[in-house]
Amino acid sequence: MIIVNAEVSEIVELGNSIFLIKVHAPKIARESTPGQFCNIKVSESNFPLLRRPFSICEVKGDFVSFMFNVLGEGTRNLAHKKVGDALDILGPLGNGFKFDDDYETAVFVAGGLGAAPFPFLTGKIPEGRKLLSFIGGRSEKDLITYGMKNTLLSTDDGTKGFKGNVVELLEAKKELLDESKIKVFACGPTPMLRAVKEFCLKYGYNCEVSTECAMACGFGICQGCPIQAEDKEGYYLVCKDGPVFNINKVVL
Amino acid sequence: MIIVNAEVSEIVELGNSIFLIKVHAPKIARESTPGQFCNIKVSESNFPLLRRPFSICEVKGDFVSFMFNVLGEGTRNLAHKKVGDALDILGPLGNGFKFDDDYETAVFVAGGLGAAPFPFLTGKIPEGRKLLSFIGGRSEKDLITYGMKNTLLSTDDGTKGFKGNVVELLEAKKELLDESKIKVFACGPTPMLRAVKEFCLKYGYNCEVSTECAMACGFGICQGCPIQAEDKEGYYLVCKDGPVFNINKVVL
Amino acid sequence: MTKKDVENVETTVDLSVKIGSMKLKNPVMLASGTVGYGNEISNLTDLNRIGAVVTKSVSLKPRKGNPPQRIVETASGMLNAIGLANVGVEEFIRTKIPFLRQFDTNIVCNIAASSIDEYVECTRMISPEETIKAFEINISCPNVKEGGLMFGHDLKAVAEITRRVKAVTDKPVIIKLSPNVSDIAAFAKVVSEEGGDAVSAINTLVGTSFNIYTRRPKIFNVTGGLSGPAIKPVALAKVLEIKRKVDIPIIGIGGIMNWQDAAEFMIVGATAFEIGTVNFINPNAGVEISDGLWEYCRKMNIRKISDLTGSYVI
Amino acid sequence: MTKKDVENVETTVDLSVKIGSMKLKNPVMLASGTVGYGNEISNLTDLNRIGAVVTKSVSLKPRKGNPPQRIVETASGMLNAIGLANVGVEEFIRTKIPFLRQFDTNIVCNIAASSIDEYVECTRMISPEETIKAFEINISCPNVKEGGLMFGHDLKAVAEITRRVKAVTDKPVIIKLSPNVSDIAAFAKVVSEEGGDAVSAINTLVGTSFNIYTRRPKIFNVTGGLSGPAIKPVALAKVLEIKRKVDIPIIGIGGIMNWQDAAEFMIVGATAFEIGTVNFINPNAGVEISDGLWEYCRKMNIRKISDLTGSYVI
Ligand SMILES: Cc1cc2nc3c(=O)[nH]c(=O)nc-3n(C[C@H](O)[C@H](O)[C@H](O)COP(=O)(O)OP(=O)(O)OC[C@H]3O[C@@H](n4cnc5c(N)ncnc54)[C@H](O)[C@@H]3O)c2cc1C
Ligand SMILES: Cc1cc2nc3c(=O)[nH]c(=O)nc-3n(C[C@H](O)[C@H](O)[C@H](O)COP(=O)(O)OP(=O)(O)OC[C@H]3O[C@@H](n4cnc5c(N)ncnc54)[C@H](O)[C@@H]3O)c2cc1C
Ligand SMILES: Cc1cc2nc3c(=O)[nH]c(=O)nc-3n(C[C@H](O)[C@H](O)[C@H](O)COP(=O)(O)O)c2cc1C
Ligand SMILES: Cc1cc2nc3c(=O)[nH]c(=O)nc-3n(C[C@H](O)[C@H](O)[C@H](O)COP(=O)(O)O)c2cc1C
Ligand code: FES
Ligand code: FES
Repeated sequence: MIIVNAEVSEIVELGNSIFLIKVHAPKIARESTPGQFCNIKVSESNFPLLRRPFSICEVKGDFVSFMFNVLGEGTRNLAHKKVGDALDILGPLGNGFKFDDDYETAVFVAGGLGAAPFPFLTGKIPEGRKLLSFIGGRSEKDLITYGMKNTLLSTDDGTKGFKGNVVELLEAKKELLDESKIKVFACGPTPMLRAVKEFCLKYGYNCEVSTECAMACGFGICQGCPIQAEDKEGYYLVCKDGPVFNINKVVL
Repeated sequence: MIIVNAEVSEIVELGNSIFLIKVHAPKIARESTPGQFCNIKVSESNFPLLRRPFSICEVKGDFVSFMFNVLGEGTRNLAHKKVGDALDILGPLGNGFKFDDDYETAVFVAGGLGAAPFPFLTGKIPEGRKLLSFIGGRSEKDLITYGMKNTLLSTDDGTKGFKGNVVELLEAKKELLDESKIKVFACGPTPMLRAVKEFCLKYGYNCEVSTECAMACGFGICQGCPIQAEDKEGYYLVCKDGPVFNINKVVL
Repeated sequence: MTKKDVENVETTVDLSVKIGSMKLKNPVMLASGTVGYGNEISNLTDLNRIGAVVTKSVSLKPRKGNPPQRIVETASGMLNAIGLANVGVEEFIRTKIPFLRQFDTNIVCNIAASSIDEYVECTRMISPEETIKAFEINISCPNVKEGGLMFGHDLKAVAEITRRVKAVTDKPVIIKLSPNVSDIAAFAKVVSEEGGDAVSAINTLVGTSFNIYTRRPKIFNVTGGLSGPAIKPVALAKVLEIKRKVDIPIIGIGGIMNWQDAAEFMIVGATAFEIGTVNFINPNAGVEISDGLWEYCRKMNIRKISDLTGSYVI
Repeated sequence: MTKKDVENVETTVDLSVKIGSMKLKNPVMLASGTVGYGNEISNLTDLNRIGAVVTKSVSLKPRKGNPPQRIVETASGMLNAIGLANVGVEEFIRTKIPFLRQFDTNIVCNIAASSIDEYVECTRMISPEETIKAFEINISCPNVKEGGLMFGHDLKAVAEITRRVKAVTDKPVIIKLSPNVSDIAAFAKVVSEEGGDAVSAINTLVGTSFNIYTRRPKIFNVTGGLSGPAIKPVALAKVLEIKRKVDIPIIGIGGIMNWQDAAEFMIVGATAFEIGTVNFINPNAGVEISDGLWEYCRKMNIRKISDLTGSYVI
């Protein structure tokens, strides 16, 4: 966990106001593990005031990438960054996915921008394990397959792939999951994570989800990011205890 | 007085963080007279909140230019504008210089960025009148001669021209002013304007000064910009009654 | 509007609201002290499309206001200490009212005073003017010693002002509350009990700013009133607090920059709202906010915007 | 430092200040609730270079805090309603104090309570801990019913809390005042009269924010506390008001982002200051502010930073 002033080395629009920004940040690159995030200062002034959290999307050598969607002022500022600009990044933060425990097939479930942490995770899955990526979006233009392998797609409006949500797609392709011992890694909007949790509990799959919450600090000092614990009284902090949790630990 | 969304057609650094920005604003160009100003929105967000006032520096056809100094957040934003960007401009505002009354020589006195309104004014001085421009700055690099004619220079540190302030230069070159009926037009920091006023009162010169004041609206609705009146009780508003005043009207 | 919209009468939205007997074509009001007497801003926006215009505070005698510097910008806000510069009641009646008469909007006269008698006297003098449709009593100007702030912090004074001003006019009386108190709802309650038609909340928060090199205050009056987006969360909380405790129409004020902010104020309890600082930045904001609210209501299937008032879900 | 500086002893600046018997190496304090118990932030800044660290409010029993959402950003500010989530006195003594012991800084224990007895009891329990150098009594948390806000608005309660807490500890007692009152100086006066060593001002302003589509509050607790640059002008005015009326050391708090802001607080009357929200954005801000103040003092020829306190020119 450090703060660096990283130089932007690339920024590309993947389409539909989704951007990929790549920065030169050797120390963060070295320390990071998939599922962790960084808290990024998106302006040089006090407006917007707070940093903005983004999953680490990819690490290549000394370079770290983030994938983001232009939603408000903060991400709009980020989208205006140019190659050579400096970006003030605090990270890596939180706990990532456990990708080296006991399973044969890694199943990724991504809803919309939930795809962000998976390119990094995909590259880290140990040799010899199988990969399956279930990717959902509202419409064809919302599907993000960047950096992912063996993709199965769903859209709410049926413009591409399976018509329905990504958990319905999982259910429909359930036979693919029966072949081996699987572990599910999910990231996306909370309602999707809730459905994934239910699905995994039903079939007894091991599952980790990457959660989201409004954040101020991102590293445990403000207590702004509670998530209700399932295995104890009270709350976990998304930024410090998460953002990745096993589904048995949290109420979604 | 209108609000336009004008396209930036040129932005150049004149040196020492002084910039000239040129926008395509036909309606403002048509209505403007030298000494007037525009109130410019320097960010797309609420930060900085208020518009920033700038003198109209030059009008050429459908184009209007402003000269500015990078001081704080607002002018920093402005300096980052690129050709093709839109600029939200309210203007022209206030009352300009009376440049067509009875005089033979127009004497411009500029301190630092006070040079801003003079390129426009220089071009409007009626045919046949003489021009003399006294320009002062702290140091050589602060001297702005852009768009001005027949310049005499002074610097506080003596790095260029006369060593001393610009009013001392005026006094030193007094004989140049004895030749004809003169009118003094001055713009610069308030202490300089005060000295110019004193100088002009001493010799009985007609003189107009362009004043400054913190402003919110720039067009008379906030009452935020008072300047003490000399010829009546109370205050004038710099934005509406000025920014140009005859020295007999205001206490500097 | 598209052709489909025009055909579909269901999409019509009623933006009108009422404050006492005053009917506003839409809930947008221009706040006192931020549009003068309407002259200058009428060049930059269409006042006929605004629900009401509140005049700069008028006092019995003209006031020249504070020396410079009167304003300073702060983070997402500004401090002002204008010092109630105004032309005085007589000049107001003689030159300002005739100008305002031309607009198809409600003119609300805001009154500031340094004694209870002066509030009453001003109201009495202006009340016969047909152009004036309501009074807003400024008991909360923080920027002059006699600006009413001491009244705004005194429940008994507020009660007496409300009662006595109501007694000299048939027009709606709105009391503009100070936010710089522990319990704003108590003040709203007193206004309601004494027959006031509405309260407006909030006036500016007391603030200051110093130059660290000269160690002098940046504004001549030392302290000023903080307005703009910075104060919006505080203003919303004050409106909500009044709404939850007192049954009186509220005019929401504080940091409104766009229709989203305006809708937020209505949801937490405002019947109408005033926009202040934004007029300096975007003089056409009132019209844009009215249009934005219309569109919002249409999309949200709200037929009458008055249904939005206090419709929060807690 | 350049060689010339080192040679010239005249350029040395004394940044130390005192709050009661507590000596701070510099006036920078990290505000309660914005650095937890120091653990996480110590990875990102050098706590040995900070004047004092104020712990997250501790209450007698652990509190799990409010459900999400607890925070929301506003214009140049943020609202929080954490709900005083904390580990409780016992766990605080058992696990937090030992960690804090390692740092060469002053640890100030901030206490929240829902009864006067509880304030006294917490202080009594923690007072023997050598690591704790002073107490800050939070009588002004706006985010839980029993967070003390009702005390913070009640002069008699504040008097009693000050008197009774002082009676159970020899360490300096700082009372953290609520800004949500009409007359903050009256509270400072009571603290001074009852022997309190200092007041800190301000805690957050009550604010709220609603989602205009769901019409629900954005934070679970409905209202929250507003902090950050947005409130700086208000905080400065409160500090100035206290300074002008009451002779008691003041710890200035509210919206400090950099050394310039910190200097402004000292000029209007603060002996020391706390930084809160900025820690979330720049965890090293405290050290940078200390360095900035040193440089400012050197340039301005201020030998002892304590000379800056209340040095305003009005
Ligand atoms: C641990 C973590 C990891 C994240 N990783 C990524 C990532 O890799 N890529 C990415 O694009 N985003 C990610 N996010 C979300 C990202 O932080 C927000 O999109 C961003 O803060 C929005 O900032 P803004 O200023 O543009 O929008 P704001 O102005 O803050 O908000 C604009 C609109 O977006 C909504 N909004 C804000 N945050 C979220 C959110 N988290 N989810 C849904 N709606 C929101 C707001 O309610 C508002 O309506 C992550 C968030 C967390 C907590
Ligand atoms: C009628 C009028 C015409 C003007 N014309 C021009 C012009 O043509 N070119 C130009 O560069 N500027 C001009 N100015 C000044 C210009 O408006 C300010 O420089 C600008 O507002 C600074 O904005 P900022 O956000 O960059 O600085 P801020 O963040 O607002 O201020 C940064 C620093 O600069 C100081 N400062 C701010 N305004 C002024 C000022 N007016 N004079 C001296 N110091 C100031 C502040 O005190 C602060 O220390 C004019 C002002 C007025 C009232
Ligand atoms: C420059 C200025 C002058 C003001 N003058 C008055 C006034 O004369 N009378 C009054 O009741 N309120 C006055 N106000 C307060 C506004 O009417 C309004 O209550 C306040 O600005 C908050 O709204 P805003 O955040 O939208 O500006 C003034 C505000 C500003 C900014
Ligand atoms: C997330 C958060 C939590 C806070 N928790 C506490 C607390 O537990 N006790 C307390 O006395 N103040 C608490 N505060 C208030 C701060 O200590 C400080 O008074 C306030 O934030 C204003 O300072 P700032 O603008 O620098 O943040 C909290 C503030 C924030 C932002
Ligand atoms: S975001 Fe601050 S504790 Fe999690
Ligand atoms: S700047 Fe608003 S009246 Fe002059």
